[in-house]
Amino acid sequence: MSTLQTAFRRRTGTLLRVEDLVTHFVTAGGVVRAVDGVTFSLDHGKRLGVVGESGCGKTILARSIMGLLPHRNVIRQGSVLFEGTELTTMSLKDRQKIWGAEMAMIFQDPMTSLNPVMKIGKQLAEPLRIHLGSSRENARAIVLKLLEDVGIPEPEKRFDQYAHELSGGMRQRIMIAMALACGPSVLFADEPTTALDVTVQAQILDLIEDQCREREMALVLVTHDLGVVAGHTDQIIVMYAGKIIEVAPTASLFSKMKMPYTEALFQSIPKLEDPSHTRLTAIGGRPPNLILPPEGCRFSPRCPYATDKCRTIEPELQAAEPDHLYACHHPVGSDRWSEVQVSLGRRPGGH
Amino acid sequence: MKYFLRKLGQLVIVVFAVTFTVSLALGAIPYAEERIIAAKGSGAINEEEKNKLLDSLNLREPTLVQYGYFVGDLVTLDWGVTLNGNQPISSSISDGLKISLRLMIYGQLVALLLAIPAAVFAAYRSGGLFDRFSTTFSFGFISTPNYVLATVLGLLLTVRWKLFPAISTDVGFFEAPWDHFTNFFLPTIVLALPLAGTYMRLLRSDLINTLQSDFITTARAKGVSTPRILFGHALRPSLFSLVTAAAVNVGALVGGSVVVETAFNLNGLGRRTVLGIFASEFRLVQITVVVLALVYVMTNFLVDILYGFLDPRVRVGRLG
Amino acid sequence: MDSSTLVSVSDGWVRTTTLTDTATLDPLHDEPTPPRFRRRGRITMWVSGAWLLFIVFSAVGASFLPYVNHSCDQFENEDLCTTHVETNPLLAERPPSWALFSETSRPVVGDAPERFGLFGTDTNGYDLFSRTMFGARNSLLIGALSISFGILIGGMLGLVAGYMGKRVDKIIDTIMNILLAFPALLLAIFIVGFFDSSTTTEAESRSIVPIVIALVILSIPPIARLVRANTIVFAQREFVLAARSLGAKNSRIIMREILPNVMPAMVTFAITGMAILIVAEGALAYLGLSVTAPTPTWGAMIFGGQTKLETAWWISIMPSIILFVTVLAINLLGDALSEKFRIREAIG
Amino acid sequence: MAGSGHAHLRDGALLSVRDLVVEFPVGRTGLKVNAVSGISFDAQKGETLGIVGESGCGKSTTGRAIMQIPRPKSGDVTFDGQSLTQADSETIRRLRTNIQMIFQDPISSLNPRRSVRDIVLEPLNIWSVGTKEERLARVNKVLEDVGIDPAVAADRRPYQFSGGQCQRISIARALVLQPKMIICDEPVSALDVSVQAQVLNLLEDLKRDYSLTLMFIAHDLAVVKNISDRVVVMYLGKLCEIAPSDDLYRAPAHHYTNVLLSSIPVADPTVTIAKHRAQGEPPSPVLPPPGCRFHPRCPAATDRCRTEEPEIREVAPNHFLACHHPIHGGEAPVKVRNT
Repeated sequence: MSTLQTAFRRRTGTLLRVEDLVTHFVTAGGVVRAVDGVTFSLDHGKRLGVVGESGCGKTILARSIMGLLPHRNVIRQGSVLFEGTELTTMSLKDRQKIWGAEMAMIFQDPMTSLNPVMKIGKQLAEPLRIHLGSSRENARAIVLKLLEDVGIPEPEKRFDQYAHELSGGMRQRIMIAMALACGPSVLFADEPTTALDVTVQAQILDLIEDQCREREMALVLVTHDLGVVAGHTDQIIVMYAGKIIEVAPTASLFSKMKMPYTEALFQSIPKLEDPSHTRLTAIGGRPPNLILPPEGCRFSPRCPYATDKCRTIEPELQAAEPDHLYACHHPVGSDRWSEVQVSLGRRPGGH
Repeated sequence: MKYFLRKLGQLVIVVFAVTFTVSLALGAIPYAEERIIAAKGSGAINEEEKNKLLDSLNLREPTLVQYGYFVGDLVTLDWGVTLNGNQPISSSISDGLKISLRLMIYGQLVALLLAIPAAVFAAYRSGGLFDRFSTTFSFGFISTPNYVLATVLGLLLTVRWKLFPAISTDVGFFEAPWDHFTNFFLPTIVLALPLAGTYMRLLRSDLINTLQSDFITTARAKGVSTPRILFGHALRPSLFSLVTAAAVNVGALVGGSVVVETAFNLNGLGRRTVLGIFASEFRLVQITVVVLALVYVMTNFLVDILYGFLDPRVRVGRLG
Repeated sequence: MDSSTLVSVSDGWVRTTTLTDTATLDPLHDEPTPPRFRRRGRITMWVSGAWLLFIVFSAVGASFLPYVNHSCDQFENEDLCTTHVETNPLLAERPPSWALFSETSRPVVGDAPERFGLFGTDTNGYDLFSRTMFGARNSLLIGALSISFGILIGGMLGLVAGYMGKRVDKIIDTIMNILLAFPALLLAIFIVGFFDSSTTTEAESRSIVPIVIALVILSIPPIARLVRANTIVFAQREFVLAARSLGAKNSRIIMREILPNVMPAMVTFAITGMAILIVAEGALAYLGLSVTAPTPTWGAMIFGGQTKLETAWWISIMPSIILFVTVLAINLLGDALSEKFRIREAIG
Repeated sequence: MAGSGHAHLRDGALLSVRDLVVEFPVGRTGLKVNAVSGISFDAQKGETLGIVGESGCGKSTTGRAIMQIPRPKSGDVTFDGQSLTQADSETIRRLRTNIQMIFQDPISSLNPRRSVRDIVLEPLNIWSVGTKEERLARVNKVLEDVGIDPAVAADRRPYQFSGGQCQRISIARALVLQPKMIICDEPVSALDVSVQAQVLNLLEDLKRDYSLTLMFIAHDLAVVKNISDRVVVMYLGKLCEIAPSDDLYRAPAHHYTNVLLSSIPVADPTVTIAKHRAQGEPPSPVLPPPGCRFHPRCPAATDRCRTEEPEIREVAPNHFLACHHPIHGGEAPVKVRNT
């Protein structure tokens, strides 16, 4: 798969198909079931949001798809088809050809994601030199163009600077430029704005969105912030304790959420429209231990609607609409849900 | 630049403190005068000569004057002669320094050449077979005192198998390369192995930390090959402790290879100093200590500058 | 409040395991340490501990333990009985009894055995095993005393420098730099020589005091630096700030909040430091500058046999082996402990 | 906007901060960080005062300077009629117990080598409050109040708890001396949203039960709005805007506040926010811009802003502002429902 070819390839249809992906870690304390059977697909040029609290397995899911995991003490099963090629059985050498060229990734903390002792320009040129075999001068020209594209003033000057001489937002722009260098067909963005200030976060999210559109690049946006995915994705996956519990197009997830967990997550966020001192609806307890996840539905210990059925039988993903799946015995709008809403003194229906 | 000047300032303070202490130490030694006279051969010299000798040491002057004379002599290179044999102290020190520096350089080089590749591979597959193997060996090396190693190697390689000369002599490399090799091989190994163990463990654990940092994941996600990640991305930011340890060891090795020099009968600076102490050659010892302190301080100064090269953040004084 | 929070505290939470997404990830290799590796670590720890116990026990009880201080029952001839004090020329330089490959360099007289004891005998006919265990006394005592004082003084300096910062830190750091500028072993030699009250070369019985003082001075700078670095890390933690806002005084903060956190690093360092000091004492002894008769240290024994390597290798080699194994055991124990602390730290 | 002036100060406040200046040296370079450059504000008894701003704006430094850790370079901090800035160190030690702090990092806030009981008991031991039994009873009571069961948890060490629970323990430690005021320095930003809501609710409850005055420092505007009565917006060591929280969010008058509000991602895909983006990123507090410190990023900056520092003035009842060109008839960032 030469990158030059991909640049001219028509980008439609399924880009990535993940089937029943399992990623467990063997630790001294036991087997951590970080990702426990995840299935979804992503089309060319689409933007997918993966949302969940810390420890739900979203970051590990992204890295597991790319194959960027340690090689020992990891149990990985299932299949990842990228442009029809199986990634899970691919050798490290072949994966290294895809990393950076076809799939790129940016990370949460731009402070630590750049090599502190290597000049910015050299780091940026690296993927070009590796994957495209660019000459030094050629790479430099492309890098300067990239820096301009991601909105960095004085690219010539930045080329010879080190990461610590730049601000956080600037570093994240560098990371994005580096990811874009070889024109990948999908960008994994792992909490790209969590470490940034809110005004800078808005700029970076705009930048990612613009670049995805311009380059017809698919995006997997991993975040804990429902607000971030709401404005910047086409489709959303909600994860809880290593499982997908709800998948839906962005608009219908927010308007017709089915999972009590999604609902609770949404309600626990303080909102600017609400007057000051509005009582927040907190979710009791804390996310489960992934070594010994609860039986049945993994959210049942914290769920106000949980019944005995929830505690014993694990719900399967089912379709509310063809493109809206959820995994719950008593989804939002069900009888049980209304009953509990009334008993809690809330008005059932709507948020 | 500020960083540079600050380090230079520290250097001056240390040099001052060392020379001051050393110049005064003579006055504090019990029976210093008697010892000196005894060393010169007590019965053989008359009162006049005694007084001349003691006057030349300025022992009866006030402290600051003593220090002044000492520094003056140091700077003008007027170091005098040894009590015994009347060899100029400067030539004794430079002869010794030549041997000691050779030993130090060989020892460091061999240690680093052994330690760096081993540490990189052990860190890359930490917990693996090679890691456990090399960790065990490095512990063995660290736990072997050099006099024990010298004894054992001496017994096996020189006494039993007669592969190397029992007593090393200082033969220049260009004069007789093979003899040079056979003479310096054992002392070098005895110096290098314990060092290599220490270096390997330091670098290994730093590398393991570096390999866990985000920027390594970034490099992997770019498709950088494994050797390039290890040597191109991870090694340089992991060298801090190793460089520090190596610098400290420069000081320790130049003067502290006493044991190795004694074991292999090499007349290096360390051995000369020890013999000097026994022989009450205080002047020689004083000046040697100052020279060694200067070597130590200078290497540390250079290493501080090297830090700036290793990590550009140090230059702005964030870490320094 | 929500009861589920409390339930999850009590029911089966294996340590913390609020698995943050990145915590378990590390790119090129694996951590947390796999169970197999840790078990192996525990075995080395036990073996090292057992060896050290044996050495300490033998050293302390050397004068009455039967296997160290041989009873003379096994010999018909009373003269052949050797303990640590008696010289027996009949038994001089006998190889260890298992060393069948090694010939004795002295003719056998009377009913004296050709090979003797576990370690052989030295030039004076002392049993080397007994001598080694008596030697352990001085070596270990010097090591332990020196590191204790070193930790006490160096630790205090490091805590104060790290916590107070600014000028205090600068002054202490400069003093440490000056100390480090003196070549370590030469400094020790000088101090020992300085305290040597005899005017010239006649080495009378030298006590352990100057040696301990020299080793303490050597150990202070590295300890101070280590403790200082650790103190700075913890002094920046917010619980120290919290303690200050609660009105705790500096001394209380140093003793109650910082010291317990710096302790593990200090203990680990003390252990490896002791190994280094035992070796350093050996080096002094090797140069003829340590404790003198009647009971030698390991270093002196190794040095004493040096000239006999060709004819009676065991005189040097046997104490060398004991020294090596002991130092190795101490180092391994220190490493195992630091590993243990590191894991606990990672959890905390 | 570099707001100076005291127009907004009220009489009879529990805590009053006037012209606070805090500076730090930058390494040994001779430069200094102008962390807080002459700010004034106050908090009335029983009020929750929110302080919001981006990283590096000096909000945490302000909180610590009130506690005199470290002592500010200049300015006055008066608490309950007593000046903290003029007190000697022994008096400060005693006065500090009236104001307590909780911090951002729940793990770092607790000494890993002490048990939960020890941690909460420590303040009582420092001041030798009551008998041993009384102290233990008080510790148990406070732990219960923050939702930690003392019988189960008191003997455990911090690493056995989750972030949210550690934060509860920190709150218990702050409460045990029964202070009048608690300074909360980003207490929920390290927590997951579900746990964040628990802690925010807990703080509201405790404020009522213990009749506390709160100072709530955070970068998350929605969180600050939710808990505060009055909000102070800070930028690069200066004040921008002070107003009752509902007013501030309904009608921001300062361009910076407006930019902040419109930058928050809203968890509703049907809402489009008019994009008021600040240009670039906050400059370094080592070399703050002259005049109004926000002018290099401000969409409405004029030459006047570049040279003249705006004074704090009242633009609406109780709504104070430091800006030469406020947003007239201030409106919240336009939010448009698409459907």
